[in-house]
Amino acid sequence: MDFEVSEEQEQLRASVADVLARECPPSLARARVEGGDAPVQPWRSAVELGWTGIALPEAWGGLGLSFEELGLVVEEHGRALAPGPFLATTTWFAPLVRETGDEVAGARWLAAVARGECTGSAAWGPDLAGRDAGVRARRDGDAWILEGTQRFVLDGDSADELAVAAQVEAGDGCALFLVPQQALKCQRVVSLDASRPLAHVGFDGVRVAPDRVLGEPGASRGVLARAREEASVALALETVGTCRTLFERVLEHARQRVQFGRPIGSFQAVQHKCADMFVQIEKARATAHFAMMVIAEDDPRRALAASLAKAAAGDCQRLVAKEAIQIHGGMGFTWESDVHLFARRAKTGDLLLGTAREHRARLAALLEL
Amino acid sequence: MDFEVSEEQEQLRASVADVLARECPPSLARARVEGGDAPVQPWRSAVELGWTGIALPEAWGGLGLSFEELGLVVEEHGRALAPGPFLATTTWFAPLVRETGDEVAGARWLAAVARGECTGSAAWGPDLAGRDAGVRARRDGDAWILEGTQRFVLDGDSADELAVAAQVEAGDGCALFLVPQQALKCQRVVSLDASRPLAHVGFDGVRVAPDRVLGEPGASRGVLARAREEASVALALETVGTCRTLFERVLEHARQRVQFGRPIGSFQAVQHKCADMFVQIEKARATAHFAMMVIAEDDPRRALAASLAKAAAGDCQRLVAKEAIQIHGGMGFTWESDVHLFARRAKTGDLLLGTAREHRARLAALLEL
Amino acid sequence: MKLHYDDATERFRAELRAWLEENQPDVAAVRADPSRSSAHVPEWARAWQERLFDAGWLVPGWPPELGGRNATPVQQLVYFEEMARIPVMRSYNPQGLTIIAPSLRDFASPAQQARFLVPSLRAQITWCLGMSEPGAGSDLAGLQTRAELQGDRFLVTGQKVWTSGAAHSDFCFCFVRTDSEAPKHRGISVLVIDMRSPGIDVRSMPELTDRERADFNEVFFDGVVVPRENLVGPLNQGWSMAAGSLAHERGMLWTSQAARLEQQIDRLRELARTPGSDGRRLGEDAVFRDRVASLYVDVQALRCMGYRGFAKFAHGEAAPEHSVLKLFGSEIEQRLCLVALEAQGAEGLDVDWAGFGMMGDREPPWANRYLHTFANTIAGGTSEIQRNIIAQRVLGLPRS
Amino acid sequence: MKLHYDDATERFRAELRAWLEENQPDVAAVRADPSRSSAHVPEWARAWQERLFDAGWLVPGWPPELGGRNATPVQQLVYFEEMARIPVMRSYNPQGLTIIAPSLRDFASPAQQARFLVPSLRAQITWCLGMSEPGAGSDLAGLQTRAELQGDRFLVTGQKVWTSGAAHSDFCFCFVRTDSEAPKHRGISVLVIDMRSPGIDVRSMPELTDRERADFNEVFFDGVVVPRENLVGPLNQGWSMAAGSLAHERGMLWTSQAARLEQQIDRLRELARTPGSDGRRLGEDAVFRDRVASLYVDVQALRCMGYRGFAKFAHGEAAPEHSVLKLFGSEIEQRLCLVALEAQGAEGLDVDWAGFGMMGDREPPWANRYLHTFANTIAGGTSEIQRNIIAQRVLGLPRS
Repeated sequence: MDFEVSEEQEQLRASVADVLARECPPSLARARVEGGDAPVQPWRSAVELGWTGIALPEAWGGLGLSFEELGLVVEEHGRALAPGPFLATTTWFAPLVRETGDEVAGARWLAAVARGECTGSAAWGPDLAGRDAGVRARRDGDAWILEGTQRFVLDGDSADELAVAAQVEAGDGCALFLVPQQALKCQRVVSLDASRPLAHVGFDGVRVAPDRVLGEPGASRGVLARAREEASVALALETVGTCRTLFERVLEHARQRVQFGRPIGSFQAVQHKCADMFVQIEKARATAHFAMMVIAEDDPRRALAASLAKAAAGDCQRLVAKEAIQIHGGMGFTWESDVHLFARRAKTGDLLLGTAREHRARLAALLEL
Repeated sequence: MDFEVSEEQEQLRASVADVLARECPPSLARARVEGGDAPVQPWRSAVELGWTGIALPEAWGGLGLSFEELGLVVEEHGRALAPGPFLATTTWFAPLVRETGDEVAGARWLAAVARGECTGSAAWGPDLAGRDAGVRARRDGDAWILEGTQRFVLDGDSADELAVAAQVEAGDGCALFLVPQQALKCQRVVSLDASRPLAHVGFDGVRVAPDRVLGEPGASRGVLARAREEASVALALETVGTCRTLFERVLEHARQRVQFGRPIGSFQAVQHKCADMFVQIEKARATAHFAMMVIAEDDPRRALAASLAKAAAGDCQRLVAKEAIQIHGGMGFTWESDVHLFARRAKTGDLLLGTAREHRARLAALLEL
Repeated sequence: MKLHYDDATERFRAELRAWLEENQPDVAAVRADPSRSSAHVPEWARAWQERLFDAGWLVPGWPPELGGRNATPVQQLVYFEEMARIPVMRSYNPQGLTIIAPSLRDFASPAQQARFLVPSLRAQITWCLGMSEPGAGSDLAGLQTRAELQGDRFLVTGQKVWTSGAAHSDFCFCFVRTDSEAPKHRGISVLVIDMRSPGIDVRSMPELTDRERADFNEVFFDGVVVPRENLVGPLNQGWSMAAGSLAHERGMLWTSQAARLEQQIDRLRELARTPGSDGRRLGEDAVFRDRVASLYVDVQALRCMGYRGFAKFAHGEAAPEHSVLKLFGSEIEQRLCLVALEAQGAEGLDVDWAGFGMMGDREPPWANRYLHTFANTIAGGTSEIQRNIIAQRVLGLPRS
Repeated sequence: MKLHYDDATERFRAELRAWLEENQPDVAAVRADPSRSSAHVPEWARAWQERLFDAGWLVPGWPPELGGRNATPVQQLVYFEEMARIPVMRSYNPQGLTIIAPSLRDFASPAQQARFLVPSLRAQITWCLGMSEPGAGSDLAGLQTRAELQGDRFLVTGQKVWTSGAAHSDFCFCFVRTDSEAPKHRGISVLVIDMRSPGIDVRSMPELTDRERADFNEVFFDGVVVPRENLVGPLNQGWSMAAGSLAHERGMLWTSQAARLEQQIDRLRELARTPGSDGRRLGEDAVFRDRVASLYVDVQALRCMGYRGFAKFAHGEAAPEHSVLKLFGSEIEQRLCLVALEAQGAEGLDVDWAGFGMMGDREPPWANRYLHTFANTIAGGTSEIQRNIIAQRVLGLPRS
């Protein structure tokens, strides 16, 4: 058990942090939230510096590193409140394609991802809430026809390619397809965090050619679960990163803001809140790093670790987002403060891919309660 | 809506408080917990001063007052950490007998209660946890035969008379009987609060004569529910009383105990804990008094109000018992401090007659969630 | 102790209800011209407040010439219960009605009263309250906005912040430092400042929920001239007024909080009928049921606590419970919105809503409501300040 | 980053496991003569500690002559993991082994070391630690027990409290004030006091869980004579030793906490198979499931946090995480016991159990465990003190 990042990993992390500090101030996310166009950065840097291919094999133009390195980079993206397609492309889309083991698809689309020529996302399957029927697929000769809707798809109306899980009659009932953006009918969601775009994605008899069928239709449930575990851990890491920056801002505010003649950080009430926030952050970070190792080493505890990390990240943002606004006082209540931007992002991290509550329910099942 | 106690009620409350302060120091409960015999006080005062008959009709020798007056007296008993048969006799046994509307039984046993010649308790029915089958009754000529066990019966091995709910074949499946102590097979429970004795009560073919059948066998479920509501509110009131005294001790300790050159009550962490405890106490007290009025006026909101009060009392003791020990520091960890005696009583108040969690489940049902 | 009011009180309630039925603003009018801040009083709102005033239903505890009917405390309680049931507020300049008007009544000179009091009650003039400053949010006594007396006028220079409704108000009831040598709590005075005076700059501060919604403002005073006759109460005695200003009607503020929370409990019950993350009705999820029941207990308790505190208030006793009710109520609301939001899962991310207003056809999304609850845990004394007050003033713990 | 240890480390673990299998105390012996306090070392326990010492398994990081084998930090971590799995502690005078022996090694003179160090490690002499006083529980620097130097001896007068194991220990490692004029943090010295000296009175303080169980004591010193040679370290320099004393092995204390919590999670899983208040298996109740899962998350997180902190510790960095782990771990345990107790309902009231001990056939009731958890949230620095430390020393917030 060694939680220490290696020297090489630390160098990578620090260089990413440097670039993001320079190229990706929170004003990028703010501009997006306030209605601006999708920013060029930090995606451009990610492409130029090879971050898009960190965890992809060298054969596909990637750096051939592991999910650990990717996870550290994602955490830094969270710290920088980075907007853009990095999260969905590298931690939703790529794992789903990769896990199918489809070498042809990998050589085509993941190499494009590594080169920065393709962004992607994933439509994980029927809405857990059963609010829509999800997507159904039926065979049509060599090809497949997709019908249905996927709600709340990350980057659903902007990613070049969408990896789609659909219901089929055969086998385990699950099949995976690649659908290009132009085939989709998207409805943008007015979202809590507009710098993290979501869309309801409609499939209106979309025809999928055989070379866009990923893996074996009717034998893809395991692939889907594994990719989703990876995506959940990545989202937990990003949420932890966002909470860390938010917490740093709280500490800075607490040291500088004077009330009753003293910095508010000298009041025991504020100190104890900060101590509790720190505990939650350390907890979420330690479990996320544990899960990162589990995914990287493909340890059998994948499902457990993914739900642990997602639940802990949810607990963390719950406290940190709340107290960050509260400790900032009136300032925290304003639009012009960045506090709410971080709080929106962190809360979105809990509400996507299953809330803390839902992951606790999964853990209870895994614990055979 | 008027939560103010009348002048007469306040006089009664103050006189009871006076007597209990004199006759019932916490050392009585301590002696009992440490293995002493059942104390004579404060039961003797309760009998002499007529508290046993407060809510009983004058026809039966009672004072003909309402559940409000009884509730205030019970709250004072809780404040004094009173040991003895008062709670079970006046708020478990008496309501169950009274609610049957059986004038003969009332004139016989409740008049005896009013005179202080009879103590009682109630065995409410099958253990909710299904850990035993409860008590079954079958007809035997004019009489009935009882078989089975009731677990965790308050004063089960010391009350003169036990009002017992048993399963019958007929009607709504519920019948009520009066069983004298000598007919019972009791096993004393080593209980969290030994000043609040509990016993598992066995019925080993107990024969019950017709004059000890209460009300209509097979038509008693409603009676049972009403009496249990009353008992729950009484227990909530007692728990609130116990928490209030405990909180007063916390405040006293916080004002006097000096650490780092200051009374610990001047530290914001302690102040905020105390503020939160006060909120919980006010919350529990207000809902308990509301429920007291509802029972006294026989308002249709009985079930709702009883569960409200019991749940709020449970929330209250959860916080107050915990923080009381914590704020007392090392002293709170010792046997010689009274803090744990109050904490044990308060916690027992939550665990009997349904925990806060169970009453929230009932509220959820009443709210038709 | 009684669960019910006596017949006379219920007759009072019936009379009020009948009047409200007749006189409530028209829904279409409200929707067509919603209030945009706590000092923006549209024409329908002004007319409505005048009707209330004329009928003696604006401040029932006051005499008829001040919009009341000398109602008893119990009648006032019933009044607030009923007003919490209707979908419009009695005033759209609430600080003018509930803080500034009572302060004028208690502290202003007859001339000032003639000029300001009744017009405020009739919503002919609107107010903002100049208290918080950048360096003194929770710490009012630390305020630094300076007013220098020069002959028959003050020159005011400084900055206020979190000033609700400043962009729409006619006057500011402004706490200023008139003696910088005196100890912090002394040397504070109150001036009525015409918001159209030269030298005032108002900068709106949109709220975290919505870039378009700005009730708060920064207000900059740069050598603003204020006639000496606008000094309210004696010079340098403003501190006692600050405490007094905020105390008005506190004894019954909880009624609207409790009513709002009860409405939100109803919304949770509606939410329970929608599917949860596993496709079942949320109401079948024991965790959701437990949380909603817990909130229900707290909301009912809040109401009971209010009535208990009211019993003291009605007898003229001090009711320190205000801090308890404010703290408890605002934290219930925050928790309630979070419970709803988390139960919604990804659906909670959809915040498509036209913005806060009244009588909207759609309820605000839970995420917006959640963010908005911080107004109540921060403004009017943060929850931390409330806990200090409870510990020190109610429980008598020593100051730190 | 690695989920697994390297082969050499696993060989180290295997060797230890094999040795433990051979050398663990006999269950019957343990049950026949259980330890009654943290300085009551029954014969079997003394023999066991000697075996550990002789085999170099008592303090693996130390050299062989001090009961170790110069183990690396990672090996020590593995050692603590394994020791947490067996049902006996390595020492039944834990403060002697983990606090006082390291202090003697670091600060005692060669003569003192010869007299006390190895005998302590071999459990031939037992210790209590004289720190807390009635007026100085959390505030060690405020201690007032006086030691007056008169020629070649000190005269000690004063009172200690919460002194674990004082009734059974041979010596007290005692913090005393040797200069009452100096500022609080100076003027403190450490004396080794023979507990059989005339003038010492030990009064046991039974714990809230159990009248029969008394690890804590009050210790009264009335003119107790202590030879000057028993002064440890320089006169008036005891304060730095206080900080040092408590720091030993902190980097790994969490391992036993985490192991205990994992065992309790297993107990909760057993509890889940028993019927709840509605007659169904508790494990079918979504609220119980949610709470247990939440505790499981926290326990696993505690372990992960420990490993993360250890990575720093192993590289010689300061590991301020100790306070975080202590705070978090003790509060998890308190919550865990409460969740179990409340889930039990009335069944939780049955506390029939023979008292705390080891290798008992029955687990302690949850109510007792709950009450006992306050030892960890109070002793060794209350949770409130831990939060102060985290805020000020770890997060760098200004002192109040």
